[in-house]
Amino acid sequence: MNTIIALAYLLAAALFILGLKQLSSPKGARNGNFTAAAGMVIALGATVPLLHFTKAGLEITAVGLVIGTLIGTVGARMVRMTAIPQMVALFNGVGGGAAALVAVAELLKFGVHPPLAEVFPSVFSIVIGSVSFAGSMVAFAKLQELMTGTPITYPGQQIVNLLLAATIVGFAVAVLAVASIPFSFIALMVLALVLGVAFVLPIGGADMPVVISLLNACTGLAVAASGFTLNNFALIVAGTLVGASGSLLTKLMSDAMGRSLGNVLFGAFGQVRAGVTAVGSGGQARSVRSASAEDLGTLLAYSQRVIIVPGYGLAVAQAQHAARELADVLEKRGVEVEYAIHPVAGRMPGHMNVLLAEANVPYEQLKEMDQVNDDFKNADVALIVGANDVVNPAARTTPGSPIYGMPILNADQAKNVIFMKRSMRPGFAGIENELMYGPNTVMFFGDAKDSLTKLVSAVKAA
Amino acid sequence: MNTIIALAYLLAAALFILGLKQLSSPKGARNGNFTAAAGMVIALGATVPLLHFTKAGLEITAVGLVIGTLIGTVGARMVRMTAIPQMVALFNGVGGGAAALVAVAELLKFGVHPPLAEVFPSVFSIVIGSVSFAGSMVAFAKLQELMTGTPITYPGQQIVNLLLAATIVGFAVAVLAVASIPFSFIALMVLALVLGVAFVLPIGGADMPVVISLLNACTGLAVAASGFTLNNFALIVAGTLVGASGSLLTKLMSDAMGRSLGNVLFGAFGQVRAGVTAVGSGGQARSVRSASAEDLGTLLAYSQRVIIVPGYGLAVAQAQHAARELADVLEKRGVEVEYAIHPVAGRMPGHMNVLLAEANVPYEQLKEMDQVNDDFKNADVALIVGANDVVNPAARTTPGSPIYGMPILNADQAKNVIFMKRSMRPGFAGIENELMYGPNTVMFFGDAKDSLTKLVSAVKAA
Amino acid sequence: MTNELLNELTFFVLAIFVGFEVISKVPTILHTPLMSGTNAIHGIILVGAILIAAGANSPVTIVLGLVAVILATTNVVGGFVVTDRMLEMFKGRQAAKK
Amino acid sequence: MTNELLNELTFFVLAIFVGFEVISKVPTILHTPLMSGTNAIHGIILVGAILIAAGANSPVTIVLGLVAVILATTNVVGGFVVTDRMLEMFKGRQAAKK
Ligand SMILES: NC(=O)c1ccc[n+]([C@@H]2O[C@H](COP(=O)([O-])OP(=O)(O)OC[C@H]3O[C@@H](n4cnc5c(N)ncnc54)[C@H](OP(=O)(O)O)[C@@H]3O)[C@@H](O)[C@H]2O)c1
Ligand SMILES: NC(=O)c1ccc[n+]([C@@H]2O[C@H](COP(=O)([O-])OP(=O)(O)OC[C@H]3O[C@@H](n4cnc5c(N)ncnc54)[C@H](OP(=O)(O)O)[C@@H]3O)[C@@H](O)[C@H]2O)c1
Repeated sequence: MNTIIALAYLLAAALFILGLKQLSSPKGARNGNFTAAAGMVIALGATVPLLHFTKAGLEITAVGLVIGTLIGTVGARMVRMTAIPQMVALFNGVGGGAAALVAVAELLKFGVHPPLAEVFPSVFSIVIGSVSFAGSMVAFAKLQELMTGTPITYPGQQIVNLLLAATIVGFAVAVLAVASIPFSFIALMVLALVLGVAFVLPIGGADMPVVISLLNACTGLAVAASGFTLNNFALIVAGTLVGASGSLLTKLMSDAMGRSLGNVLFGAFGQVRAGVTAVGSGGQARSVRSASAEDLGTLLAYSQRVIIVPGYGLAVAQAQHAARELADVLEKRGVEVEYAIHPVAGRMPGHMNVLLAEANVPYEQLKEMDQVNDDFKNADVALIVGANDVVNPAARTTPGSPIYGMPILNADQAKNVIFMKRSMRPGFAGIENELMYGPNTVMFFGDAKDSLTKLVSAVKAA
Repeated sequence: MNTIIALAYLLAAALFILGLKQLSSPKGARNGNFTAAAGMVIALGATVPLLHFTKAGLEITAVGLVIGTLIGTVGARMVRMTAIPQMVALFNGVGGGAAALVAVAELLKFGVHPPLAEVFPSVFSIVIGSVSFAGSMVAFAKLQELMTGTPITYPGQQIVNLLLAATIVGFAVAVLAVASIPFSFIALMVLALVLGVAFVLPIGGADMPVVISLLNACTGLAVAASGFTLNNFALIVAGTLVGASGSLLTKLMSDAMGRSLGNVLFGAFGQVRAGVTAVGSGGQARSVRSASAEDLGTLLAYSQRVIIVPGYGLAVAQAQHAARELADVLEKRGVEVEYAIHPVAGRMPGHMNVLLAEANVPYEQLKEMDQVNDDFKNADVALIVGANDVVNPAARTTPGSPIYGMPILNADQAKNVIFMKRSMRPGFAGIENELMYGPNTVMFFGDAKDSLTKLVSAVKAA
Repeated sequence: MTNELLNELTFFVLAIFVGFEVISKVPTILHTPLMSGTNAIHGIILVGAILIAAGANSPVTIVLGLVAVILATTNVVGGFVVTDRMLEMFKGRQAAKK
Repeated sequence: MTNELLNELTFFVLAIFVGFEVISKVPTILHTPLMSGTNAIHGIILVGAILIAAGANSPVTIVLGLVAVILATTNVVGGFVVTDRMLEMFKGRQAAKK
């Protein structure tokens, strides 16, 4: 029996690995998710013979599985595409919470002097799991706009957080060394929850994807630690896989934003303030050109080549279908249409791809930054829909700007630029965009979806 | 103590993995080799406490280590760069032999009825290790030209080999099931040695690199199997790492040659014969242009852009230094010189890179096929030095040719082609090369090194 | 260290290498689904949760077990379903491509 | 199966994944050095060879042990040295690059 269980766990681990591998290539990604799910089913099935149910145990297991399945399915099915980041945060948080609870329950079994080899991973799992839970909940709240997305800061914050972390470490060491108060880990858990909140509060809403990825990796490690406590192979390997791949992914994600992880986690304050000041001081004195839907419709209809640059505003306005519609009517008139996808357009990497895919935009029209950047100079129109930072020429021209050096889309090289947004307000980075004042730029103010719909009619009429 | 040994083995395994990782990126490759060597030292050191020396045991261990170190160092230091493939074959073979011997010695310890869990991996190790040993020796002999490099075939050969393999499997099953004759594994070993020879004989000398890589992976698996017999973690993990990465590498190598592994291993006969026939029937009737060193020197000296295409003949003639010298004198005259490196030019992937690097050709002048292929049409001269198949336009134009579809260097698009080889004989694939008869092609017959030296003088005189 | 702990440590180390290497070539566009997919995988904590819940015999362990199972199940089910929803889009694009 | 065998099997499976993934991005130009480097690593059989040789107490085991140690040592030493020679060239190129 034990042999079969061990082999089943091994098979599950292999399926998780294969699943991850497939998930990281566009062709196999969806299968990869199934493969990993199959691994999960096998691991759960193999666990059944290990269970010795009490009466209450059987009941709560069944009830728990049903409730969890309901919440999970409904939550995942109902969520709108734009709300996926916060959903992932939620699912990650509950995993961390579960890991912490499992570790607590396991520790309670050993009276006052549990063996060190059990206490150490348990304490780790409790602390990290709780931080992950609380942090994920704050990330969820920020993304769901239940609380402000701007960094919440106060003087001496970093010192307070540092003290908090130090207290936890001290407390953990005490638990490890003395371990005489059975409920000390409950206190540890509470402290860790506070730390989780405090850790995420000063990070801006737009950086949440990176934070979620980091907390995801943390949950993985907490799960692996629970595996050490329970001497369970499946938990150790699966948790470690997530911990390792999640850490790498976090780094890849902050790289894709052109920033270091440290900057994302701890640099929010200064940067945003500077941005805000810059906006306050500069701009607004100069005037911009704006135009009517009819004029722009004619311009578009008689172009040869149009490149659409989607951004966060398109996501917020749920304007992906309208964009697709505009592209369709333009193509019917023989205009060549492409989408220029900046890697960090929107609020998580891949955001634009997912949204435009949802609107059935053909794959070949989606162009990555490197592919498309040389094409702008041959484009008649660059149509910027709710994007801002990713086309800000300051990244190329203004040393000292917070986004200086970040690779951007060369929309400014197009013969005409149509800039669609609701106002002159800056984008996520909080800095002004010279492109709005460019000689070839025409502003078209309004909600992205409304504006695009107007353009569709205008093109049809042209 | 056991804890320390286990941790040391784990550290060694981690170093092997890191070493492999570094070895597969150009920047870290040399460090990777050191990292892996450090892992080896740690693994060996950790083994010392496990040893209980008999008097004879101490002596033979010491003597063996000294002799092996001498052979290894001298062999590896003395070998010429072009002879590296056969050296790798040799070192791989002895590893396989050692694995087989270790398995035999371990099996001898268990009287007549060793437990199946010991016998199975031992038998595997004996068979695979012996095949690897014998096969590698044949590969060595072919590459060192101790025997003919052409495939050795006779009617019904594949059937004979199949029967041989079947006998071994049958015998192995008998050993596993009955295991009553202690020396039956010696017989198994002898049979496996014969199979190793028979397996490699029908494969052409030029395919040896792929064969060596395959046997390398086999040795890795044999070592891992020995690890199962000895219950030794270091052997299992290191052997498996080599087995897995070696298998993938074998596939990558045959991919780089544009052929399937099956074709490399079993397809030699037909293909080569067809090639030979093709040559016998076609060609030779038409005439080719050839020119004097002086004419060619002038042509080169007054060119703007020369692309050198090195091939196997350059390696054989050890002409890399002469090529470098020619490039130097040309550059002094302001001629732009580049080297076009076909991935399978020579007789092993990376062969040309290694050779040219030996001659201190600057890195930037080495261009991979994809980088350089579009440049040929702007080149005044394509100087082909001992290459043949990799510039054969039949790969593009002649469906049915054995190399049809293989990506080639577009040397034929250069304004002038200087084709340096000793004769009109075909290259490795045994098929004729239309490019020799091309309107812009001039042949320059002779040993590559002599010819290049002549060209150097001619350019200086021009 | 016990043998068991040593083995577990070994699994841990090897899994770290696998985890790093296996995703090292992921394109930017797959970052979000990959994050979501790994998120579902750490739902394996459900195995731990039912091990705890099954043996629950005191009010404290019953509460802990029930909550742990609910949270972990939500993680597993929600994680895989939401990842699949995301990737469905990509499939749509592949189909569109053909 | 014994626990030991199960653990060994697990190491084996995880090592397969690591082996595959870790070299999956190797450029063509490094095929030969990589082959040579992995070739040196399987020289780890030397650990097995000295385990056998150390305890040799009969003519048969003495011969087997001696030959095995010689072969395995040649594999290790020759393998690493020849790989280093090959890679020295690449270093030369890197230097030239600067
Ligand atoms: N993708 C990621 O991984 C990621 C993660 C975290 C942070 N970020 C950051 O997010 C930014 C992404 O750049 P981006 O160009 O996509 O976005 P952005 O710079 O934030 O600009 C979005 C623009 O859309 C406009 N907008 C908002 N709602 C709109 C609506 N309903 N209709 C029309 N326009 C609307 C806003 O202007 P109005 O208010 O005037 O309308 C805003 O200027 C970068 O700074 C990046 O570093 C990205
Ligand atoms: N790189 C790999 O991984 C690998 C492995 C196995 C097989 N291969 C195969 O090897 C071939 C490589 O193509 P290649 O163009 O490099 O070589 P090739 O097609 O074999 O041609 C080499 C040419 O060099 C000439 N040559 C020989 N010795 C010479 C000397 N001393 N001086 C001057 N010329 C000399 C030969 O002609 P003469 O006899 O007339 O002088 C021959 O035609 C491909 O078919 C490839 O598939 C490659």
